Amino acid sequence: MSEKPKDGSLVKEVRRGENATVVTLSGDVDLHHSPTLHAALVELAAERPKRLVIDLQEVPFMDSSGVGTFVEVFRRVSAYKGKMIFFGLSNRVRSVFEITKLDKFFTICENEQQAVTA
Amino acid sequence: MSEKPKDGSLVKEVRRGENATVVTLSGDVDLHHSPTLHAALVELAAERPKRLVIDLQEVPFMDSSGVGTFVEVFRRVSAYKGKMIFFGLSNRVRSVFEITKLDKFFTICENEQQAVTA
Amino acid sequence: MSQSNPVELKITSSPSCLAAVRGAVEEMARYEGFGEMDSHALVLAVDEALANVIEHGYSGVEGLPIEVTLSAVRSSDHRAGVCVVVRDQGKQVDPGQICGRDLDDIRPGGLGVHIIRSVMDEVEYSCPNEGGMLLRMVKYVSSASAEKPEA
Amino acid sequence: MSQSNPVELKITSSPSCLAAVRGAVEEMARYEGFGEMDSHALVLAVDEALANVIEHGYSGVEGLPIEVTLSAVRSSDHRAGVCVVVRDQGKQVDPGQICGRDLDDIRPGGLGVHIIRSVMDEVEYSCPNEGGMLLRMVKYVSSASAEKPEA
Ligand SMILES: Nc1ncnc2c1ncn2[C@@H]1O[C@H](COP(=O)(O)OP(=O)(O)O)[C@@H](O)[C@H]1O
Ligand SMILES: Nc1ncnc2c1ncn2[C@@H]1O[C@H](COP(=O)(O)OP(=O)(O)O)[C@@H](O)[C@H]1O
Repeated sequence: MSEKPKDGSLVKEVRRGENATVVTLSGDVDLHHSPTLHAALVELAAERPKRLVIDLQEVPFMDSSGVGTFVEVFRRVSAYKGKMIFFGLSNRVRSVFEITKLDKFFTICENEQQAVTA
Repeated sequence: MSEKPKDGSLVKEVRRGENATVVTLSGDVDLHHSPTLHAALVELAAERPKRLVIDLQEVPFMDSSGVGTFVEVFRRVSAYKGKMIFFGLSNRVRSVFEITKLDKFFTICENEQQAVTA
Repeated sequence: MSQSNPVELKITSSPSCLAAVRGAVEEMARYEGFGEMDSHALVLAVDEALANVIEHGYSGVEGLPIEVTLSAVRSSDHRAGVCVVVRDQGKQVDPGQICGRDLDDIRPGGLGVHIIRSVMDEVEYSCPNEGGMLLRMVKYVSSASAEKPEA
Repeated sequence: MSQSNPVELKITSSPSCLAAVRGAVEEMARYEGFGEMDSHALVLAVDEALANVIEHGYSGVEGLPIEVTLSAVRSSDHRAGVCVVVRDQGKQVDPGQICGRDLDDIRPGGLGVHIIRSVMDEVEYSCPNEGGMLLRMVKYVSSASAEKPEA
């Protein structure tokens, strides 16, 4: 268990590279945290990274407010022809993408290396 | 997560060998399960195994009712000069033995192999 | 756990209360013998139901009462189950109007009811005379996982 | 979570209700930023307190009411904490008599209060005029783990 990000946005770390911005989230992506997470991701998307890579390894729970947040940010990234890619999904988080049929819509990779080159 | 033992005693498996009887528990050793667990362990102790080895790998939670159960069974096993040995403790379960200062009283091993020869 | 020992949770319509409810639901499911994915599905449905009460029933106003009652039940073929009743004092809507939307239009929102209906075995909304909404839902251990425990 | 959003759990004096309470406490602690061992210590103390109500307050009789209220608090040095209030309608005992026993005599029993006092930062038993017992206890994130997150 790692420390909670201080601003409540769940964004634990942001690493900007030439090909990708990798965002590590930590905590539950739920109704409480989704609004601040949304704001943080919108800011990062505004920097127009080629790939916006979301690391979900430390996300034990996600609900439809989280899915909704990712769909909305995905629209922004797609609008400038960027890519949005996820990795590190637990079975639980993956199942939420599956139930909402978004697993085929989003790009989901096994690990960070695949994600930054996907 | 494995299936719950059917009788509510938490005893998932018992393996009897020449040097040891190994008892695998599965579930929370709490006020609800301790009485049936106690009964099951008393029966096994009555068979007078040289070592009564308790596998706690699938025990996510234990409270003082569990500690009490083990202390009582320990008395029976010691009475016929047998040994009672634990292995597979999570940090959480280990901490309960520590808080109650029983970590130094019981024999706690790293794995089954050490336990059956301890 | 027997049907006669329900656990009642009283929270307020604050998103920060959801985590504690999720924990209670998860441990109860685990205790009843649910595998990991079944218990997660139940937790997710309860979370979505509470999020809907907060957002729709109470229009996002915090501090208003929500009651969640958890009880152990059995299916007709004796599988373990958990019944969850969610009671609010918010806006009443025609239960027939509460339905998940089609998923072919990918947009945020409109997924909660779809998730609830996908993962629960029984889902019933009603409008009690005393006001507010009542949601009663049940999930049983899925037959597959009852035969073959999940990893 | 702010101090103004408590979560209330109503259970009966049945050992099978404890798991759900443990889950609620654990998730709330995690949500408040507790590390794994701090949240386990809190969960253990609440479990012991409820076991004592069932065994001593209600002499093992099932079906009698217990209320548990969880709220987020802060220490004077701003560490996150969880306050737990346990309220029963059972036997009243002099709070001064409720003390853990010495551990040098190894025997079953008599460990619950020792555990509660070891792991909680504040523990206060009282006998409300309306009857029953009230236990108020608080645990804060331990300073060590606040500096160095637990694995
Ligand atoms: N508890 C509730 N009280 C009132 N209306 C509700 C409730 N739950 C769901 N609804 C209605 O059902 C619709 C669908 O809900 P949902 O699938 O969760 O999508 P969303 O919350 O994104 O609108 C809501 O827009 C609302 O009109
Ligand atoms: N909720 C309670 N109501 C009444 N008496 C209590 C309560 N909690 C603890 N006690 C008293 O404190 C004593 C010590 O409790 P504990 O350390 O848990 O040991 P044990 O439960 O094994 O006796 C009990 O024997 C009982 O007399």
